[in-house]
Amino acid sequence: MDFRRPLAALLLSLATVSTAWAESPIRIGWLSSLTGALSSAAVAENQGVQFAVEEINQAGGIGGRKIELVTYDTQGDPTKAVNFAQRLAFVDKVHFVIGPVNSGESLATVPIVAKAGIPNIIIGTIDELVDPKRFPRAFRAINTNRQWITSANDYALKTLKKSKIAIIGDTSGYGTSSAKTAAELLEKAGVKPVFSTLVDPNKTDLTDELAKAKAAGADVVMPWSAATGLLARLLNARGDMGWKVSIVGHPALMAPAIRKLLNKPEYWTDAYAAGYVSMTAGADGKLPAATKSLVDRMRPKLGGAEIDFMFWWVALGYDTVHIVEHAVKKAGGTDPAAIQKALETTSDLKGVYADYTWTPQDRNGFPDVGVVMNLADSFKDGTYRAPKAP
Amino acid sequence: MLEVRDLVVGYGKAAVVHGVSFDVRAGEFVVLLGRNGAGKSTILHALSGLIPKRGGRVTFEGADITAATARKVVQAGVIQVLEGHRVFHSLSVEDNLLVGTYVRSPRGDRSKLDRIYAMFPEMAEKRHDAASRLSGGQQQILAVAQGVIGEPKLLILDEPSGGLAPIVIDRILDVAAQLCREGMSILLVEQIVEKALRHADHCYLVDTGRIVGDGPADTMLGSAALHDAYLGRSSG
Amino acid sequence: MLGVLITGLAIGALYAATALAYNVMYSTSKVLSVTTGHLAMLGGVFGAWFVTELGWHPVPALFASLAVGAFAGWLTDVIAIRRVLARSDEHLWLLSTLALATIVQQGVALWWGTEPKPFPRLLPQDFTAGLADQKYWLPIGTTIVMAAALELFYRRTLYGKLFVAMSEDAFAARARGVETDRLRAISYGIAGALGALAGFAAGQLTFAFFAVGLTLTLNGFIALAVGGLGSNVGALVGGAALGLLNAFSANLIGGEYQNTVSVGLLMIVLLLKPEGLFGSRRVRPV
Amino acid sequence: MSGTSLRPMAGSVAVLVALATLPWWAGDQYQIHLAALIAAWWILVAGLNLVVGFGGQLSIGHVGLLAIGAYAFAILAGRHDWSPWIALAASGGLGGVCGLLLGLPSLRLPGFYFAMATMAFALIVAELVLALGDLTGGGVGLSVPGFPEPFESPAGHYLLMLGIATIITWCAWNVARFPWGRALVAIRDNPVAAESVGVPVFRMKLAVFVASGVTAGLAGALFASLQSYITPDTFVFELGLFFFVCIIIGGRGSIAGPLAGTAILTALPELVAPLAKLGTLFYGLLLLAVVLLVPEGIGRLFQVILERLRPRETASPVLEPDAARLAAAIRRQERP
Amino acid sequence: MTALVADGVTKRFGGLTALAAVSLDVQPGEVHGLIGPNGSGKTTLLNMLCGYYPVDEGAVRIGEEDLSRASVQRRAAVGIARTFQKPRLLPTQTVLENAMLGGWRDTRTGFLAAALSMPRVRAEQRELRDRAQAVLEGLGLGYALKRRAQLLDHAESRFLEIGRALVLRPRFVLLDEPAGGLTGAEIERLGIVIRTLRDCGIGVLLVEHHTEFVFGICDRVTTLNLGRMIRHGTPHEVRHDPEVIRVYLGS
Repeated sequence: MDFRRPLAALLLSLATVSTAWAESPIRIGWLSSLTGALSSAAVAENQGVQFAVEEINQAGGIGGRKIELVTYDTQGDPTKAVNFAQRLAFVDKVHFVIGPVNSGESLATVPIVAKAGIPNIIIGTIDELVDPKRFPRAFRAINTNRQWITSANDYALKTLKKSKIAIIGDTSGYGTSSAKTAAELLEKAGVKPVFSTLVDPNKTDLTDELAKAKAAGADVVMPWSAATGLLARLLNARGDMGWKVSIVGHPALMAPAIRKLLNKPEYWTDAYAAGYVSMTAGADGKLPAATKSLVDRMRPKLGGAEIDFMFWWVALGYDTVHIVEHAVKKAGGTDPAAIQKALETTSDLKGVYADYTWTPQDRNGFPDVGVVMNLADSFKDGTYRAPKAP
Repeated sequence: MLEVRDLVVGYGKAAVVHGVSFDVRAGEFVVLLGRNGAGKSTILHALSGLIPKRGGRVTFEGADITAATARKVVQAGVIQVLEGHRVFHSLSVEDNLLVGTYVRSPRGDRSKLDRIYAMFPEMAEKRHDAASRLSGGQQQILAVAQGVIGEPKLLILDEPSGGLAPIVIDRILDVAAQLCREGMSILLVEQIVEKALRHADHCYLVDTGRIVGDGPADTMLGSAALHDAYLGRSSG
Repeated sequence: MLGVLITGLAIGALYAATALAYNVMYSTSKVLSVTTGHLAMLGGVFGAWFVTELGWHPVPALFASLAVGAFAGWLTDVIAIRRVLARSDEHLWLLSTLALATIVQQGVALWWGTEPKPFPRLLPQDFTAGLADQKYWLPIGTTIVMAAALELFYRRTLYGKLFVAMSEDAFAARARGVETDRLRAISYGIAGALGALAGFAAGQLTFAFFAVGLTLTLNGFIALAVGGLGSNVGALVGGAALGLLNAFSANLIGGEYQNTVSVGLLMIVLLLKPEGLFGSRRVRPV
Repeated sequence: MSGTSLRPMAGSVAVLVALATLPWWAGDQYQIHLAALIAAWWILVAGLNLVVGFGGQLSIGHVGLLAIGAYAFAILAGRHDWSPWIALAASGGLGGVCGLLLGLPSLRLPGFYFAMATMAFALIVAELVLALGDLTGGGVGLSVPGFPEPFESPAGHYLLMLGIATIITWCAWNVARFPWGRALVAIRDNPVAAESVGVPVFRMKLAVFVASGVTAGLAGALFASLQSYITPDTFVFELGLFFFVCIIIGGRGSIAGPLAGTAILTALPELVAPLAKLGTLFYGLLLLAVVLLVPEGIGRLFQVILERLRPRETASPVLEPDAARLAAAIRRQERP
Repeated sequence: MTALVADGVTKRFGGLTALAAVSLDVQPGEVHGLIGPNGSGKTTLLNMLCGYYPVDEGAVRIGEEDLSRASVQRRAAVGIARTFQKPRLLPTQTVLENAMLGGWRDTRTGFLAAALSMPRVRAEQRELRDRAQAVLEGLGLGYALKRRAQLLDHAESRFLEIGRALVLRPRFVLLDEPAGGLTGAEIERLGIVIRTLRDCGIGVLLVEHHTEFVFGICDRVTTLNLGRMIRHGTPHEVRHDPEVIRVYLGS
């Protein structure tokens, strides 16, 4: 990161104290964990954010006002994220905050941004991040964790028609809470998991856990973990055991990084992960038009070759900036109250990643129909295919 | 052969040895006498390169070894047997001896063992026992043997009698005298005066870090200087 | 249950190997280095780098990894031990090795990344071998061979005896013409190579992952303290005990209490037998 | 001493006044937030400093005690609606109890063993926070209430923390300057000599360790309310290392050194972005440099330089005991 | 009067008997010398008197009070102070602070009282400071009160250690080779100090190699060899004892 940027921002904010004129830029704070653990999604999202900002600025900005992006690398550390959130709110005096990327960081920063009255585009999946009463200006652009889990549960129960479910979570914060939610939602649907366990994300071997699941009579295994290493070990253990059982779960199951960790490529078959309609090629192998268009426009930026990471993070990042653009245009400025009003009456805003709808009662903008199941091993050029109907 | 000139040694701020000079000639048996705390061991450690010197000059066979490392001193042929029967307890007798050969051959030299076993038959009997199982006297003999196997030209014995029975002391001093007759120079530091003087050619008296007297060994016993150095000046 | 036993022994072997590396360094310096686990981490990461990214054959990759480990061990001595031992303040070596361990771990994180990366298959074997898979037997076998080789080294070679001599009485060793500084550097190199070998052998189990180091520093230490500081048999027994305890506790009460259970074992042993199962009691110096 | 301590006293008062008026001259709330964060870390480090800097016990796991305090406060004040003041006191108390439970077995262990035991403790706390999800919110974490008016605003919150930090600093300074501090230094530098004059080594180590548990608990509670939301990701092992590094770099056996160390090491990565990127690597490099070059810490380095600048004492006069005065001194102190 | 008594104490290290049934008593107001060649068990005996080694057989008493099982701290509390062969000081602390450490057993204040700087803590601190200062001035160290201990020379360190022992208000002081490394003039001054202690009614046990010094200053002398007591008596008796001469000079 360029160390002059915060300095410049500081000088700028000093120069512009209490002299906000119409042509002043729209400042967006972007809290991103570009380094440290769990940085891969953030790096991709950053590509989308930067690209959208460039496009808009080249086209003359929003109503003549350029966008100025203030990016901070939180390194996935909640303490740092809080510091940067304070800084965005009080030093940089931004009009919008996007992020942070990880739920753990977001939980810590959202109340701070809310207290400062700044509109916040949320890109974490944990339920607690949005609350129209406590954080009236926090609007979520990504799906919720619940939407992923519901979709995966539906797929296991209704499409695969299996009901003996084994849930495996990891002992990280995300893993424990997701495994719990998954079990709750299944029980609500009238199915009690036959086996449920939590595993250390760095545990070297999952044969034992799978053997127990098998002994319990499971016919589908649902891992809820974002740790690719753990998911790869799960797939390897299944393959090495020679157990024919479907695996249905978290999107990380189809992360391209897993391919390298697998003992054999075919271990990736019969695994399904929650993905997105917008990022799923149809039967004809074609992507939705908006997605296709963004891929084509961005490909030169991304090196020109095939995309080797999940493109939806780029699309999400790209959309967040356009949500800001939409809000400013609709509100006719950057007054926070007007922005809130504009966003909570937004319905069916077309994006690349999804179409968004917020209401005064609901800050979750992502539609349920936006999530679909993908074939885990169908990764190609940043996107996926849907499984064939059985 | 060994010339020590104005040797100064100290710990921290204080000097413990204040400008000591003495000689050991080839084939000579020299004894340094003086009560404990007089600075004898410090002199020996310094000239062996085990602790730093603060001043003075040490030459051996004409070569300056003042700044030499402990290894260089040993390689030059000056080998010291430390006081307090310091052998390596968990190693066997034979392994202790092999460690003694390291300075001459980095892989150990078994061919030298026979000569040592002939010289110290009690070690041959116990060759495979751990050194910790030897008695104090046997450990001291092993320590001497470990020094001898390194083929010194000058063997330094630092108080080999410490805490041992008279018979062992006799044994060690006899060995030292024999080695001396075979051409090795011996520098002995002792508290047990009479026995030491019986074997030695020349004697130096050390007190509070200085040489306070010297002379041929046979003239020293019974001298007032010697008695004073050990039991103080008779004042009453 | 057999599966739990073997997976427990496999990870226990890695702990035991780390404990052996601790012992080798301790013998010549009386220092327990925080970097010990990181030596094994380097073996895993560099092994994966040589084979997967540089495309080398596993055999030269193994030797190159050993060289990296030996170099890292030697560097530990030069940077963190030599100057600090000369000052004879026992606090300092803990600080200096802790600092070096942090640097190594964060350096690898920046260069290699914080995600686990795959470790290549070393022997041609199908993945369906189940419990006969090489990922279990390589670390177990390597550790046993390592311990046996160390014993032979100590018993049969003069250098091994010099290590023992130095660990007992470094001053007397110097009086015998032993260059204790050089010997210590050699022992750190050997420990580094041993650690790297263990990390390499267990690579398929752990993946090439930067955070393995700190875990091994702790768990290797627990194995060492349980088995008894300075004892190689103790290291093996302690490592196996800890690995099995981990595996069975994960099996019976779940994975949430791994560290709690390990440390519980450590505390019980230290309370009942402070010198460890095979250690010798230290006499208090005045 | 009482005459010469006026100047440092005046200096301390000046610094305190400057800090207390920070909300009125600080550029923005972010600086106040940063200052509050430094205060929270210092409250912990002030107690830990007695253990590490004075007592010489190398604890690298105080982040575990910090987490216990933070969660205790979040649970009691947030979920059970206790008064934040009582919850704050309870957090400190719980930190002390946990310090006792950790110290009882581990303070008898030799150096490396003790360091590993504290590290393991930090890992166990992290593990339990996740495992006991019903209590701690698991990975999702807990939201933490603030303090009532007038401490609700950022400035008020900062002033509250400054006040507590000042009291803790005063207490630590007292411990350091009275016989307790000397006995602790004796335990660090020469335990055998300490025993020989009757210092109860283990009991004293335990007492300061418990005290450091209390400050860690207080710091945890204050930090949690400053963050307003806590998750397990906050209390990583590297944070424990950070506290430790603050003390070593600041200098063992001093109060001002570690205080400066805490302030600089907290603020520096915020102000110089490239350092933030290097993060823990930077702390590692700094620690290594200090240990190898100035093992007594940077604070000590300044002290030595000051001593150099002062006119050198002339050669010692002859050491000449005075029998009459000595006898008088001995007789004077005889017991009745 | 109550004496410090070692009554038939025996100490074994592994198979080695370091001390075999040695008895000795130090009376208040007496300087008692303990001499013997290296390895004869002098320091071992001293360590047993002040509690660093437990006794295997026999007993250590002051008057009727049995201290055989008492901790080092307990023995300091009943008035046994000692110095070490190699001075053990706190290098970064001042001379005055080092001496004040000796007064630890008189501090009655707990951690909390100290942390809150209660008035009685400050009173104690003042009293202790005055006491330590008086002792140091008596020893001739008054010029170095604020010097850090690591800057002292050898003789100053030795005297400071004695000062620390005196601030403890001891009934008995055990000196472990106090003359080691001192020059002749310094040894004479040490003699002045030791005589002053005796005159003030303190019992002094003097472990020393410097026999001239020992015979010159002690009231009684005990000689050890190989862990056994070989002679006990006045300096005159001991220095002319044939057994002692044999041990030192050979038969």
